Amino acid sequence: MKTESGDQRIARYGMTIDVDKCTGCGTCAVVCHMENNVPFTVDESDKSRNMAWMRIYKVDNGLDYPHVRVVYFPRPCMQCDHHTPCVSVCPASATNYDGLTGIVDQINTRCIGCRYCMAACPYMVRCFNWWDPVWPKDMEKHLNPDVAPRMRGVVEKCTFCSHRYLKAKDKAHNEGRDYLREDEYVPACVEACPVGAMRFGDLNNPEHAVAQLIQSPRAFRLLENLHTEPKVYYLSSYEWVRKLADNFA
Amino acid sequence: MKMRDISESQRQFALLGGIFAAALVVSLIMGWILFPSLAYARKAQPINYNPPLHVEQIGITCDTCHFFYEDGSWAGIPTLETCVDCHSDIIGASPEEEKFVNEYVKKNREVKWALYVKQPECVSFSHSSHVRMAKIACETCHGPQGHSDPKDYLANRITNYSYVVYDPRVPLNAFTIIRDKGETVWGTMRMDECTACHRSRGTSTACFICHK
Amino acid sequence: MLPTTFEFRWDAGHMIFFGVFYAVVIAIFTSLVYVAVKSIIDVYRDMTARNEANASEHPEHPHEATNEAVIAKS
Amino acid sequence: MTSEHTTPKLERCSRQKFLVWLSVWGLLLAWGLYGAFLCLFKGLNQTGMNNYFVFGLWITVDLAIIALGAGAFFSGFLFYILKVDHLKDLIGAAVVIGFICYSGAIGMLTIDIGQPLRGYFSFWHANVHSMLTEVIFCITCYLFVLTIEFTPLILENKRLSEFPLFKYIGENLHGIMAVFALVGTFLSFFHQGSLGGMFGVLFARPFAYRTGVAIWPWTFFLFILSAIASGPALTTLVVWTTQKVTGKQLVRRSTLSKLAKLSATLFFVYLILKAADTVYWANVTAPQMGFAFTRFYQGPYGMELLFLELFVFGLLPAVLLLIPKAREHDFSLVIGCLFICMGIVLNRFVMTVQTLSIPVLPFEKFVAYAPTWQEWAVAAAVLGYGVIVYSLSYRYLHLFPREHELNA
Amino acid sequence: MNVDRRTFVKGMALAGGGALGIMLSPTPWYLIRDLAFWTQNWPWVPAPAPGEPSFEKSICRICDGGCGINVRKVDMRLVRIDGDKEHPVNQGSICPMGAAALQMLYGPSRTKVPLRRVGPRENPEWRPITWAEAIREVALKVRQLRAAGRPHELACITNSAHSTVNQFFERFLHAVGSRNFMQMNSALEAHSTVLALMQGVDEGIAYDIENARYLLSFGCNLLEGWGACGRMYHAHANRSAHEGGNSLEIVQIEPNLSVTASKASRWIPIKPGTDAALALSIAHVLISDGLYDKTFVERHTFGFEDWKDSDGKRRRGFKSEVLGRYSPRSVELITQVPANVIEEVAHEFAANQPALALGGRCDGSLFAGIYELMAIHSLNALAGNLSRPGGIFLQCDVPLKSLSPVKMDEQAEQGFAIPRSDGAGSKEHPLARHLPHNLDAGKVGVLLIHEVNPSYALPNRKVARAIFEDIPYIVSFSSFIDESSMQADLILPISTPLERWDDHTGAPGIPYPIYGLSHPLVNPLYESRNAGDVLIEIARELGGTIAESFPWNNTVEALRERAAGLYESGTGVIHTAEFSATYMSQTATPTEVKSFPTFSDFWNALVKNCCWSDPQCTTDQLEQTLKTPGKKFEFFSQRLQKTFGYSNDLECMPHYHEPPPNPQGFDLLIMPENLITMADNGLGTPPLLIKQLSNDVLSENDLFVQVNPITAMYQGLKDGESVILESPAGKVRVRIHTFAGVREGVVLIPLGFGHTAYDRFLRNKGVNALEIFDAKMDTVSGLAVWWAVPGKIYKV
Repeated sequence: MKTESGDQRIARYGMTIDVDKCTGCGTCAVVCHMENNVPFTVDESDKSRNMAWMRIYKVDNGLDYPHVRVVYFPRPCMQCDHHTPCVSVCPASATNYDGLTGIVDQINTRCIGCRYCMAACPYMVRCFNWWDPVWPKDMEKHLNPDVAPRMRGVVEKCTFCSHRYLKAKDKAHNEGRDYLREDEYVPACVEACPVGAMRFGDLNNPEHAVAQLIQSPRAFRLLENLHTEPKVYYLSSYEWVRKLADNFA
Repeated sequence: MKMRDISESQRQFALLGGIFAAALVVSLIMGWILFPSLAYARKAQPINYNPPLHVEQIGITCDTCHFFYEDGSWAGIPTLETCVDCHSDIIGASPEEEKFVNEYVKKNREVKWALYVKQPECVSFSHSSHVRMAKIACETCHGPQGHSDPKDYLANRITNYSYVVYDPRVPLNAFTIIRDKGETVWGTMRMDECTACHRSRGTSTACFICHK
Repeated sequence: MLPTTFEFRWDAGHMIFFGVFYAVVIAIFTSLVYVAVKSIIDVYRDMTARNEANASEHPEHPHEATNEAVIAKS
Repeated sequence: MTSEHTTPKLERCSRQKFLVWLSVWGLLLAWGLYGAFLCLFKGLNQTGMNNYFVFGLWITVDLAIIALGAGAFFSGFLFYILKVDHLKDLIGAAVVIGFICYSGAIGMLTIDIGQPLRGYFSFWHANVHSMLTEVIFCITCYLFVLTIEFTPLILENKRLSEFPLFKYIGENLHGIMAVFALVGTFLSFFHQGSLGGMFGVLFARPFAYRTGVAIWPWTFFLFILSAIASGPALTTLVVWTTQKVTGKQLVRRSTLSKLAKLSATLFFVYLILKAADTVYWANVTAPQMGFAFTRFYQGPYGMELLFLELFVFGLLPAVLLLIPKAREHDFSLVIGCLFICMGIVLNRFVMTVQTLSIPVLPFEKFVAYAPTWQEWAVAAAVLGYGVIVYSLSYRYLHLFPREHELNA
Repeated sequence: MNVDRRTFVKGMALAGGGALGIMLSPTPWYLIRDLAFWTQNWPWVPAPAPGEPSFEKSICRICDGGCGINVRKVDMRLVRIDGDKEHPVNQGSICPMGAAALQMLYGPSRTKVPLRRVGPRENPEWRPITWAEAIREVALKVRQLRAAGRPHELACITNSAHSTVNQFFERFLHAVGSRNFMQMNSALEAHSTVLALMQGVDEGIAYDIENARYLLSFGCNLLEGWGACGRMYHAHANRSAHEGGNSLEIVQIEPNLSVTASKASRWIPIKPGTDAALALSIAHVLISDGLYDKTFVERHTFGFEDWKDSDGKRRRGFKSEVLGRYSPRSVELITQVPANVIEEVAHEFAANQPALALGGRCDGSLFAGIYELMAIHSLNALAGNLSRPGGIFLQCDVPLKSLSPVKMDEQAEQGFAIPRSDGAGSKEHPLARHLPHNLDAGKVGVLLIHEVNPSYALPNRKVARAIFEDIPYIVSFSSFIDESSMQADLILPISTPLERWDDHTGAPGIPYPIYGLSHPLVNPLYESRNAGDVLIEIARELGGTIAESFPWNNTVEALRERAAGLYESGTGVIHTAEFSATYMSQTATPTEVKSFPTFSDFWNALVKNCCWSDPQCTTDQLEQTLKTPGKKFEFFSQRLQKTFGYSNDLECMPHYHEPPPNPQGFDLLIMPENLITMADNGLGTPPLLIKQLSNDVLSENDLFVQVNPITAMYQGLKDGESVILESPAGKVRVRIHTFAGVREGVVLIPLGFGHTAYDRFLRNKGVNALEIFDAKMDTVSGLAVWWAVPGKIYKV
């Protein structure tokens, strides 16, 4: 992927989520599951076994009435940079970190379903197809042809809508250019967030909004103590929210 | 007695060796010829469309019927609508075209064309980056599709990958598929062929580019 | 497994891992081939030895003789 | 050594009584196979596992029986390489136990992974940096080595060795068994270690993560040490039970107590190193990752598991078996060996299941795991399969060379 | 098995040779590989076919918000819905319900063919019939009613949208001779009564939130579906000052911590039901500290000071009333909000003009009484914030051409003269237009239900049950099998908004006129039709003046005729966009209506871009918004006095009256909670939204109510325990979830659960909270009041 100026640049796609704005409405998760053909079962209340590429955690500050406050953490895949926990443990190279874009993708046709990557991930991002995904008969019509529905026995996770990166490149190639503008490759959740809490772009590219936002003092990341270097930054002006993001011995 | 004994035990040893060798040969034949041919089913196109006539005599280029949509995605096999531009009714002499017009155009039924290089659903192939950006000619992957008329093609029964031969002189069977894929036999490309080309051109081999 | 697979890179990690792996595999197979060949030779030599024993002593019952001969010899 | 052994007639119980014995364990095997069929046909939702507990009963049993199956390679190593001759009595039994444990473990692993038909992908598209790749390569090779070590025992069966080819193959294999013992030791050294390394490298799971040397975390070496400690203990247990069940004296009593002594000493060394590792981890490694030691033990699996593992199933049996007089009494011998094996099973359980019960995200919660009957069934099937194979090999193969001499 | 040695050896040799041969041939290795490939392409895993990509615009019609949506299509399949960046209401924002609408379009609970009920209403069997038969049957029933001289017994309940199809229903009833056309009450309908009483206008209320700097919200769930949901999300999007937003302060006043309260700049926990007292206390501070807009109050208000009426009787003014009884000190006792907080809020309200005081709890439809809303509205008057940027406006009418007048025959005239059977406009409820929850089922012979679910969503449960017991013949025009259609006699499948022509005027709380026109994006999946077309055919079947009242062939013609009004008005804009066929980039330019040469160009542009709006046309002149006899804002509502003849001054002015004490034993207060992911107006909820519910809201089929941990302790209950929640109106079985955000003594129960129809993903999950609320009627407006109900909790 080249930049406007034409040199082959390493992109590190990242995301910022403004936790103060997020109202926990769930549009990002619904849109993500529509876009990526994530299956659903009749009883979804067993959260230990449901498929959620984007899961929204409702967390309160632990105080009593009336000082209690609630904050919502939408949690996609962190696309960790440093020694990506899941990529380093997968025995069949079914999940790999792409150097040129920074996306950790998942090959669901190579995954042997050993689930070791799920044990390695501290963010509980990965979920396993415990059942064969089944859609009611007519609902198969609204499945997205850009993403192949998975089969049982494989692990899957948020891939930063990598198929949208390809579609954006298709359009760019069709117009004879090889670089992508900031707003051409955007995951479905960022595009659909009704309150504009999520921004997406290349962290290496200073003009992109995310690159500026991660410099702000409001920016923090989940579990920075473990040095997985996640590429999803959260923004909050409240100290108690930032305190929630990590374990302190 | 002695001669007989020696010959008897040697004969017994030779007999065992013979049985072993015979079994070996039979299983080799079955392994190399019988099972592979069982694994591939021989199929034919629903309509015997005559590519040389269209491409060479009439001079239609590939991209009249196979084109890009505006967003760079690939239209692939033309729908009835594209064919009806010329074939609203019978314009040629061949019985196949007559069958096509009566069975499909008149009844407005889409033809279920068989694609020789069809990738399974879990693979995403971007024509835009190959044709527009890398400027690769159609023949590189599709073979001389426009210049010869393959009567039928082989499809693997388990994985339904398909293979076809354009040169009528070359026999199409399981053996030739393994031996000279890419020269005279064309069909569904597997990963090693794609990655070889990607690596030779230095383009990215990120997994999500092909694995949908 | 083979250098032709997509994941294979000629770097230290692969060299060590597959180096050791193929060393072990070769070690096992050479031993097995050695055993197989030696056994076939033994069987062949055993047959010829039995025949000479039959030839020299003309015993009436070839079968028992073979056993005793074997025990005696080893 | 090969020539002087004769194959005297083995006195065994009546075929009819043996069939009853087999059918009991066969039932267990059938029940397990039914459970396995359900898991394969309907999918892994039949188990109690979920997105938190990606590993459950099967991984604990796998790790445990592979660790306990280390008796094969270790006694093989001692007997063939270090020429410890008194092990000659039970080397055959050790190899059979080892074969059962490894083949059972691999059988369970094929059902445990979501796509068994793609199992070979770990070979074909190997990720050499993953500990699990190393485990899969080594376990498969070592199972192959174990089958090679098992074949001479089979070929020495009275009826088979009548065929000259088999007789000679058996003898020649027996001849170069030292090579296979060496290769087996090397392979086992690696995969026992890698099984420990699998959890030691998880730098995102502070409960399991350990620092180490080069790419091997300390659990790599601890798992090897605990495996070679518990292997002989299991062998002693099995041989002792066989003697009790068959009512025959199969090995010299001194061999059993020597083996128990060996196992106890190794176990004692292991406990010291494990205690040191736990202390370092609790005070240095975990706090750096933001976890105080007490934080790990709030949920369903409390501190008592650590106490049980280090003291009740750790120090107690080790000390018990180190006392010569104690080793003489059958009761203390069996209790000691049993507790050592239980200590290893508990350690494997803690490293796999408890690691997954502890939340790493601050707003996640502690979770508990309950296996379903299908999981117990498949585990029981491995036990049934093991007993059946062991009974058959005891009945038809000549496992215990000294059997005649002791029962004459 | 005593095979002798020789054959056994031969067998071994044979096997050995065969095995070696097979191992050396490619068959086993390729078989292993092909089996692995087989697991990658299992036939039972769906494989969505690629196709021609295209994008189309439409209007989301799930709630009245009328957000604009972009629909991505692949060939003729709708694949994804997203907010339309150019639509003036939501500017790209979309709520989760709109995003998952395709799951309802392609869902399993769709009605497919016209069905007639066979067997009793409790467990009906359904016989599919053709459309012709169905239309003939409905026409027959109506003809029988007219023959029996009881045309007024034809009634219709439809949704609260201002759409042409709803006008068709009203027109049909009018032509047949019945006044009983009822629409479900919309979210901000109560505010229309307030405007009628205090400003003498009969329009909907509108708030200019984009230009406001301070929102004083009395329990409004601004971020969970209040008003036009997409618009509120967009306002919240650029609210924060970090990225150059206009730093809109939100102060949320409500007993329990909602999402809005958590995101608000400040949350003021208040005793439930005492909002009016707090509002008047804030007014007290404004007046006593002289912070109110004196010029506006003097020139444009009435009843502020004490005054004498026409026959010389002294009347108390608003000022003396407020100063007398609502000092912060005394209101602190009523509302348990500290006095200094009241003063702070009042000063903030005055300082951060333009400020807005918003009423209407939950999604805007719940209120304790009209006087409470009048109290809140009077704050806006005190701030002089009427028809000013950032203030209160009225919803402007869209200049559509009205349909030709209805032709009525003599029988229709008779029926039309008979008063409505729901009591709207009668002596008891003079101000109300639609009161479906007050329908007297005995007086109805044939009921048409169009795209609503009264059996589930009517707050008055007695009436909801009576409808389906006493009304002999019910026709359900519905796209989904919901509770009401399950108990109807005839189900007529109606195309969903994505499959039909439909329009929608205005959006709750939007000051300028907006007109949304949605066209079919896909051919109807099943034998469903547009409700308008069905009515036209029924009218034709009936013939006479009824047929003449429907001169069009189909609904599109009527839409086209009405849209001509827009063209002739020459005002407003259409955001014409060219799609460059990817997700994001679409260039759109607002083009003036004048710039279209012919009406058909205008019509094509309107169909393609689905939205006409006129941002300039707002009621920014006081004359437009004050139409009382004295052209003034009336603190003392003369209309209230005239229509109800109240003698006591207090009853004509905003005041707080103590709610009746709880009945014996019911010491807790049950309040409804409005989840953004659940459709509480009786519509179905798609499966992907039910997936979003956390397992402390719904666990398997058990619904959780939220209680404060201390209250739970007093009641001796533990978190997660099964309990019976009982109110004077009914009891339901739920489970407890303790949450510190709920006020002590309050039980919060979510709405939208307990469906018995729809599909297996929604059926039998949780309980319908309305069962225990059983609404009463507001004395003044007649609207349903069910913001809370006393209740008790005990173990199962």
